[in-house]
Amino acid sequence: MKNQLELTFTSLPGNVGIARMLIASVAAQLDLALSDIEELKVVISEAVSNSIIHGYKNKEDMPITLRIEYDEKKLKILVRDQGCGIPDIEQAMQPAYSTDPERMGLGFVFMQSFMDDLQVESTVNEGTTVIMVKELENIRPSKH
Amino acid sequence: MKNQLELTFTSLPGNVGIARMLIASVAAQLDLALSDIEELKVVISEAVSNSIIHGYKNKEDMPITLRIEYDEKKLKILVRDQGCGIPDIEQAMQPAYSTDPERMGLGFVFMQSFMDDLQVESTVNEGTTVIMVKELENIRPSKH
Amino acid sequence: MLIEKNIQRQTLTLNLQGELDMNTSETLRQAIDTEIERRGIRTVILNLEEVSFIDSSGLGVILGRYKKLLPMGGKMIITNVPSHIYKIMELSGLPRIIEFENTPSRKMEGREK
Amino acid sequence: MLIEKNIQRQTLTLNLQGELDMNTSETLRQAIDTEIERRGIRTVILNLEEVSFIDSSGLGVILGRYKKLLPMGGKMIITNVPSHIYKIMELSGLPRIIEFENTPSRKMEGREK
Ligand SMILES: Nc1ncnc2c1ncn2[C@@H]1O[C@H](COP(=O)(O)OP(=O)(O)O)[C@@H](O)[C@H]1O
Ligand SMILES: Nc1ncnc2c1ncn2[C@@H]1O[C@H](COP(=O)(O)OP(=O)(O)O)[C@@H](O)[C@H]1O
Repeated sequence: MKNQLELTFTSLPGNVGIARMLIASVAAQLDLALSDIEELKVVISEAVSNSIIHGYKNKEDMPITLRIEYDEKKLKILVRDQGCGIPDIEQAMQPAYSTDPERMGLGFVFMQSFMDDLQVESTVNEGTTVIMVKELENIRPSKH
Repeated sequence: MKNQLELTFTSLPGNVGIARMLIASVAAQLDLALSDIEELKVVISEAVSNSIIHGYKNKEDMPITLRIEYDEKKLKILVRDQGCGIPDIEQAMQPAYSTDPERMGLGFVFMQSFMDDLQVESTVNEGTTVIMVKELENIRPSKH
Repeated sequence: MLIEKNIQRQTLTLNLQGELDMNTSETLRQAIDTEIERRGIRTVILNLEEVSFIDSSGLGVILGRYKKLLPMGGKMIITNVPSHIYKIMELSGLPRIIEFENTPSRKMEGREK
Repeated sequence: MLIEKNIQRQTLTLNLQGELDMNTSETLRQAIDTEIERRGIRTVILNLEEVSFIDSSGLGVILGRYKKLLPMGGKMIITNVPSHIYKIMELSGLPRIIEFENTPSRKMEGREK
């Protein structure tokens, strides 16, 4: 990959906005359209919020890692926590499924809709890693 | 420290702007004045540019680490590279001193002017770490 | 997130400004719930004109307030949704449940038919 | 960084827009040097009205172009500097060397005396 950025940050709710700013400035460098930047912000927001709310049950001093890698062809995003993990990943990814009755169960739906590939790896009591890919070749205005 | 964010990124010139965005969004969370945010952006820009230009001689695939930590009292910024290092730190920090005739030798001047403390650690052929502190107690509008 | 409140009889109008995510939606939840409980509010109008970002946490809080008002005979109206925010709302199905006014939505739906 | 060029006789006016740092100042250097060499430009006017950021890399390229023009009998004028950019320039000493026009500078200097 041509460029790699890895941000590790404390699981404070305010850091969700900082993670969004990071993807937005990377996307701006990639010359993505505004609508694509908006979607990437939602994707990051969902993945990082899940780590804080579900993975760490809102505990505020745990580490979350956001890795962003890209070249001309694709953008790869990884979000990792060392939280409680997901016992049944297939079930968790069902639209509208949530273990929290106050939530909508749309996090994975948004990640899946806005990215071209979504992989979830999780081990109970060890943590969860979400890996997402967006193909860039068709959505970027070609400049050359 | 209440909040910690650590960004490790490739030594590409375009990443200097991303590092600035990161400090700007942290500073916005801290409710700093616009003029303080501008100064912090300059500080990050100088330190990261030095790692790329001097530390890595513009080699574009080397790692740079930017660590930002803060609590109510102070903001601590660390910039680290694994580049060529500085043989004589005292001389390097002199205003207008530069090993590059095209440059102004103002990087350390700006870092010193805009921060309350500046420490430089460097070992030739191993790398350079710049650690800076900004006291927040007097500059933030108290909200409580 | 800035919340500007306006109360007229049993109608609460909220002008929201900023980002509506897990960090800020709790403030919105409390702002609405307090008025429903204390002042007997039955109609909540959410003006999203100045909202710059929304994700599923924000949508969840809006849907939750709607669900709370419904059994009380109350209602919720969402107005002036910027088009990029409306796209996210559409994916969530919210416009099929809650009433929208003055959004790019109506026009867009019309065009698609 | 966007650079808009305007040439009238031996005067080059550049309207700059965006951030002037190590990543973008090289483009500015080339834009000016090319015109000095190819078209015999002797006066360079830099309009910084739309510049949102500057650091020592940007300042260095400006000073470098000034130093190149000087022995040729040329000159440089910097105009419309936003006040937060001017503060950084002031710290560098640039306003004591290069001519500034229409900047908050004059007013501020006047007030300080
Ligand atoms: N990082 C995570 N750690 C632990 N559990 C998670 C994580 N991410 C998602 N989950 C589980 O998957 C479920 C579905 O997630 P999602 O689709 O984002 O919906 P929601 O966040 O609204 O519950 C969550 O309710 C939770 O049980
Ligand atoms: N990260 C670094 N690695 C190696 N050398 C450095 C580094 N940072 C600064 N230096 C040395 O210190 C000198 C002064 O730095 P600075 O004050 O920023 O001015 P300038 O960047 O204009 O040269 C540089 O010219 C360089 O020789």
